[in-house]
Amino acid sequence: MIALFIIIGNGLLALLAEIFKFQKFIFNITFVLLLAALASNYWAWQHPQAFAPFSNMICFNMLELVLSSLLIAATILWLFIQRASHNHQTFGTDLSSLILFALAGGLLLTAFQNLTTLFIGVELLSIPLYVLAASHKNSADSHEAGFKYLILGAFASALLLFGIALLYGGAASFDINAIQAYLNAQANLPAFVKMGMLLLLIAFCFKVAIAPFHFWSPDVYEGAPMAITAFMSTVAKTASFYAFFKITMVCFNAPHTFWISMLMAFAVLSLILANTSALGQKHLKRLFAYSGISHSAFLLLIIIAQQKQALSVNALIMYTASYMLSGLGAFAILVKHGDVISDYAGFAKRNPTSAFSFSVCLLSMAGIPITAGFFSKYMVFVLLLSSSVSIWVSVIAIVAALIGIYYYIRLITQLYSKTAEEPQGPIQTDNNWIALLCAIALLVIGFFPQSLGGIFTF
Amino acid sequence: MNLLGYSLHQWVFGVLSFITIVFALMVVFSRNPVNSVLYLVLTFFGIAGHYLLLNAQFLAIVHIAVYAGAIMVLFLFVIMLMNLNADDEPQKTMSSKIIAGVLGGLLLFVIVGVLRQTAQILPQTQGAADIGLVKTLGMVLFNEFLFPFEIISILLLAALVGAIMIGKRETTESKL
Amino acid sequence: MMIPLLLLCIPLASAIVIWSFPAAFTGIFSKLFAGTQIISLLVIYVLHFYASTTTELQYDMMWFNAMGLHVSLLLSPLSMLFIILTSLVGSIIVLSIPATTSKHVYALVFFMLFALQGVFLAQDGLLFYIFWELALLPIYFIGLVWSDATRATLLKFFVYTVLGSLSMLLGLIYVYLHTDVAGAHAWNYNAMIQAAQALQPQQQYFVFWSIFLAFAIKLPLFPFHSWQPATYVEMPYYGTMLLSGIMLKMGVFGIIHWLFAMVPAAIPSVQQPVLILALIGILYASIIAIQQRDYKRLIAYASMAHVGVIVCGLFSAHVQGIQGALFQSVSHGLTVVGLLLVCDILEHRFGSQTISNLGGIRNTHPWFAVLFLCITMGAVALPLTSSFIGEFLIFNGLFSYSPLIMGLAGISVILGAVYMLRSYQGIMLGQHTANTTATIPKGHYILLTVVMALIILLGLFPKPINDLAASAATTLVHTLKPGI
Amino acid sequence: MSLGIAAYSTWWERKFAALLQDRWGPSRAGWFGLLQPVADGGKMLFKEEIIPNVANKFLFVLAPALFIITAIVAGVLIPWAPGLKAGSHWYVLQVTDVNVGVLFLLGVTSVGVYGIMIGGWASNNKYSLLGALRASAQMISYELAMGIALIALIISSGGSLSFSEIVAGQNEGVANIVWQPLGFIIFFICALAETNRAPFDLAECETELVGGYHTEYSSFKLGLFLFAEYINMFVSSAVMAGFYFGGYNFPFAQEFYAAMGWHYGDWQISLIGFGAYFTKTLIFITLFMWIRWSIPRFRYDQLMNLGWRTLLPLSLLNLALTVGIEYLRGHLHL
Repeated sequence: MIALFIIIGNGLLALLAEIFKFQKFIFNITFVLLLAALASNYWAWQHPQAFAPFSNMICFNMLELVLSSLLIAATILWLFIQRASHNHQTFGTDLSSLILFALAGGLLLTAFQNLTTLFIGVELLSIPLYVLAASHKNSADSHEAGFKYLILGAFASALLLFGIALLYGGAASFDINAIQAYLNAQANLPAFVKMGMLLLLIAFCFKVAIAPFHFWSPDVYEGAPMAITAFMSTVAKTASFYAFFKITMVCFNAPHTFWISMLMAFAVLSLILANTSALGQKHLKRLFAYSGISHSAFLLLIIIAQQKQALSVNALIMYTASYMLSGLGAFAILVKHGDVISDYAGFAKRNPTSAFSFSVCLLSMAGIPITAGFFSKYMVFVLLLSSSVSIWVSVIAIVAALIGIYYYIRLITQLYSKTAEEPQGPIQTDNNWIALLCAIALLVIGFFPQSLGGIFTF
Repeated sequence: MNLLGYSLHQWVFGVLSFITIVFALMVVFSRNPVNSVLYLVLTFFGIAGHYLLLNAQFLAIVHIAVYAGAIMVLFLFVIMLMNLNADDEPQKTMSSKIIAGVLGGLLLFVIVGVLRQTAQILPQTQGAADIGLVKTLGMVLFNEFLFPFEIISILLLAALVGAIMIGKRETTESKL
Repeated sequence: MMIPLLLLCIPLASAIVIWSFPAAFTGIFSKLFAGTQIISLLVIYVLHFYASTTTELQYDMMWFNAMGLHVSLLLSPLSMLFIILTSLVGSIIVLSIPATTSKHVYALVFFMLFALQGVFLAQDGLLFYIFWELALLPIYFIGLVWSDATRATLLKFFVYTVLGSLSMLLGLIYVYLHTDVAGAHAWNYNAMIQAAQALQPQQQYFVFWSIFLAFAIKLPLFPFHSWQPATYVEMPYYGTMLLSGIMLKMGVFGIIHWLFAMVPAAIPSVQQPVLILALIGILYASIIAIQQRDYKRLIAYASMAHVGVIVCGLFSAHVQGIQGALFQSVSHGLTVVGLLLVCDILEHRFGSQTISNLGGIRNTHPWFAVLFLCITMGAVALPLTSSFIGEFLIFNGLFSYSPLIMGLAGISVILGAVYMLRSYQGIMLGQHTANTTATIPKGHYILLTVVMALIILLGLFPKPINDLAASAATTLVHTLKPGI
Repeated sequence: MSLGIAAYSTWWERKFAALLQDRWGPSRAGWFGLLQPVADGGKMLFKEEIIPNVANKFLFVLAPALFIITAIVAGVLIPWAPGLKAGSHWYVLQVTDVNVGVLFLLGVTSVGVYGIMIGGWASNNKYSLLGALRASAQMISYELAMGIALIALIISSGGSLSFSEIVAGQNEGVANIVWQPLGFIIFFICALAETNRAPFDLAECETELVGGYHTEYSSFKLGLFLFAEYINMFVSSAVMAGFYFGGYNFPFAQEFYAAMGWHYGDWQISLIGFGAYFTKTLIFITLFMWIRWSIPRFRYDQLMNLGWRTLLPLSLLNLALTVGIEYLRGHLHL
């Protein structure tokens, strides 16, 4: 709760920077305040209190605290990526405030207890990103990205609203616990409530880019400025997914689980489409867009499995943490070295450290031990196999993971490939410490999976 | 007051809905963007009518004042300034039109099919008579929904900052 | 308590030390650590006889509580056998790497030894899988950075292997979810075995094939072998040694330690198809090996054929067959490393590994010729060499299952003799065509001598290994018996 | 009634202008030229209609109608006098009472922009278009300040959004102008701008734009436009009189009624109240005209600056002040 206020206040402060001319310090201020937000989350974790402020509109319990801390931590890392990108000479006040507002939206998405808060969170997360996607002024691609994102985002919002309205029609409440109570009490759901639930879920599929609602994502990722893509593909997507998870786990869970089959179809379709599309990509941003879709599908499998809470939650934390870390690490490299795959031939010779970090991030995305990515994929598989879901879904997921491994490893092969021409200039010792930090974090989590994957024991 | 078995309320609702939908369709089908905007204004009036039917006068008026009165005027303003013509609009191929039509039709079919069933279900909450009054609305807004209400201000601020960010001239350009 | 952990820590520490010190120290350190490896092996081999209880050979630590995952290690006789192989062959490999190689290679090789020993020690399903995957990474990076292997080859190798591992993961998780230790799932070896054995036949087949795929790819068995020749040929020879000398044996170990133990009931019905696949592999590889002109490629196919024989031994599901397969695993590790050492000498000292480009080396390098001959004899499984004992036991076991299959597999011995001797003839005898001024470094001589000595020693005095193999095989067949 | 008033407003405008400019003004038709508006109206009606070829016919015709309709509709809310009681039935001297009257007023005025915009655009003439754009930009800009000024007014006048309640609320106490002086000034300026009156009549400034948005209009349609402008002026005058100056109330009205022994509902009170209201309205109309003939026209950027940089912050300040004062009033029981 305090963290949310700190972040919003930070955003407002960033706006004031323009007036009172302290733009120079805004990066440091943001950094410190985000750390303070993390600290306040830690404090709240130590002092749990069982009250829901604002008529139960929002609630920061243990789970929400952990998830929001993950988002905040990822944003802190992202700040450095943004600073490293030579897109903007200074850390613009408008940019930082927009990102902070988006982060606040992300926090709302983790902590919502009410569909109104959910909707506002979705919008608060999306609107700054529409703008930021288009913020590369001289690039038509960037404009196209912003526009596409806006139109499709608005479409998703419309579906979300329609779904919420239909749900309200049945449950007569926006409160997710009340809705759950209503759903539990109903032996047979009226069709329009079912429709509402499905529309809500489809809207989320749009937001987290699940096939067949994923078409925007490669284009938007490609067009948007690199650092913004990094934010969209990590923090924004993860935050949306937290909301997705919460809605399905708190609100829509048993007894009415007719929607699982739909999500299952989407997940399978995403796994197949995303991984096959990623194979032919020449640009890393597009590649990561497709790989992101595939990761979304894996995350979706957690929801589909509908298993014991603790395990699902731990898997969610583990998966999103490793996904964000590896994504941010990879983008920390991309921000400096561009996104054309062929430019990375022999990259290891020029930047041995960066190549190492990049490889670890890619290995984690691929799910190779002993990175964090392995445990996250592994937990998904455990969840999936222990559920009543057909074993063929697991088999498809395995095949998809394999295709994923193929293109990640191909990329690593590219990094370490022996190019015909000798490396230009001396070996750079570029201090890409963000990527290195991410890589080390991934390895550490891989060595101590208990640290993230065992937080909750309900 | 019954006519053909439907109450006046239902008749008004039907007519309003019909008008609204027709205008909404015209928004999409109209070639001329100015006409589109004007049809959209009319659609908003239709929706405001629905608010009135629901006894929500405040919302109805605000809807007109804000959407029809302010936002759409800005739309019109921009369209007029940019002098958009029907020719500028890229034409879709026939096949994409057909596909879009089929998909949209399917969605419509599903929604209509689903909502047809709701006719038999009584609404769970009968709105209170004073539900649309400013006072009632204010009480709800500032008690139960205080948090979303306040956060919306952040949302609007974010949108504002975003609009300025898009609109402002890049500093490097002015140097050139 | 500490013994298994020690086995893991020595190579890992070696890798870290080599990696963190400047390159100048690499040469000394690598020799030092290879020596440590051997000495510690001897110490542990002796200790393991005197371990009063099995707890001293065990190590167990909670790792990932939420998933019931432990770091659980056990030095069983079976593990001991493969540890001996890893340490011996690993040390030979480390010592054979040229001193000019980057320190990273040394570090990676030690890391790989760490992972391999982990595979052989792991007593926890997922830990086994993790080590299994970890063993892949160093060899991949060695191929990627320090070899002439094409990207396509490496990709094929990696993706093939990972396909197998993922399928194995699926099977392992499937079993894991059927375990029940005090109301929770556990990855514990015994728990998994119990759970798997309690499965329905249909489920057991699923588990068998999904896990077997990983082993089949690793070995490689016939339809999954297409990654192997190119990878063997294009890898630097120490990489190939690691692959064929030790890594292959992960498959053998996995089949015995995990697969047979978990789904004994499924074995009788899958015996025949697997044996047929293995047979096809043996004949196919042998015939292709005969036609090879490139010596390294020939070794690749020969290795495939030999592994086929080992698989035949395993799936005879007979005490002697399994015992022979285990013995042969060690023996094959030694011979193939010897052959690859020869191959390295041929390529780097005599300038070619194409058989037709070589010839008459015997005249200038008689001692080399002797060593080479002994190792070749080992590969052909002549009596007095270690392979003879292994193959003899295997065919014995196989005969008890089906004389026909045994007869067909026996052809491989003849074919093996054909390609092995023909290649020896082509390389060492006849006209002088090769670079005669070539000098063979002392180190290689020593290593070759050691390999030869070991091969003959095991042929004459197989007891240390054979005892281990016998004890492992007996326990195994004991579990298999109710199924058979 | 609005129409009549509007018609005679034109007459008064001309007369007043003449007065200020020291000349006679219309004097031929009727006594003091009182029939002049009728003559003008007739002239308008019988003139030839010209619809430009390039114009969008439908919208071209629609625009003036829309404009005048919204202008007239805005007038329905004005509570001209205290209610009349006949028997047991109260006759409210107001066309209709909407409980969100203030918002309704704002809504209707904002919709009124469409008349101008469509008219300007449909003419397909660049002067018209520019005029229309100016008018709409101006109206939107000033509507904001106006709305915020009105919020302050509503807060200080007791929180009702109903026009009649606002007016009735000034029965006993003092007129709202006392509490809202700044608000009134803002509202007044905005009203000038909203009605496109000088000095804010840039939408139709002859020197730059020929005739502004109605350049292409002629005959009756032009008449409608001009008419609607006067109606707007009349309505906004009435609104100001009602909102800020007590409408049909006047100082010491209660005492006066009590002294005469009249009760609310009697026709005398209604009549006197109507008279009071109407007088106030006329004063404002005159004020509008006075300003028109006294103050030169703004430049367009000045107009925008005034709207966004002066009036909007001022109105926000006013709102803050009002809230503060009301808070104190509520807590200190002043």
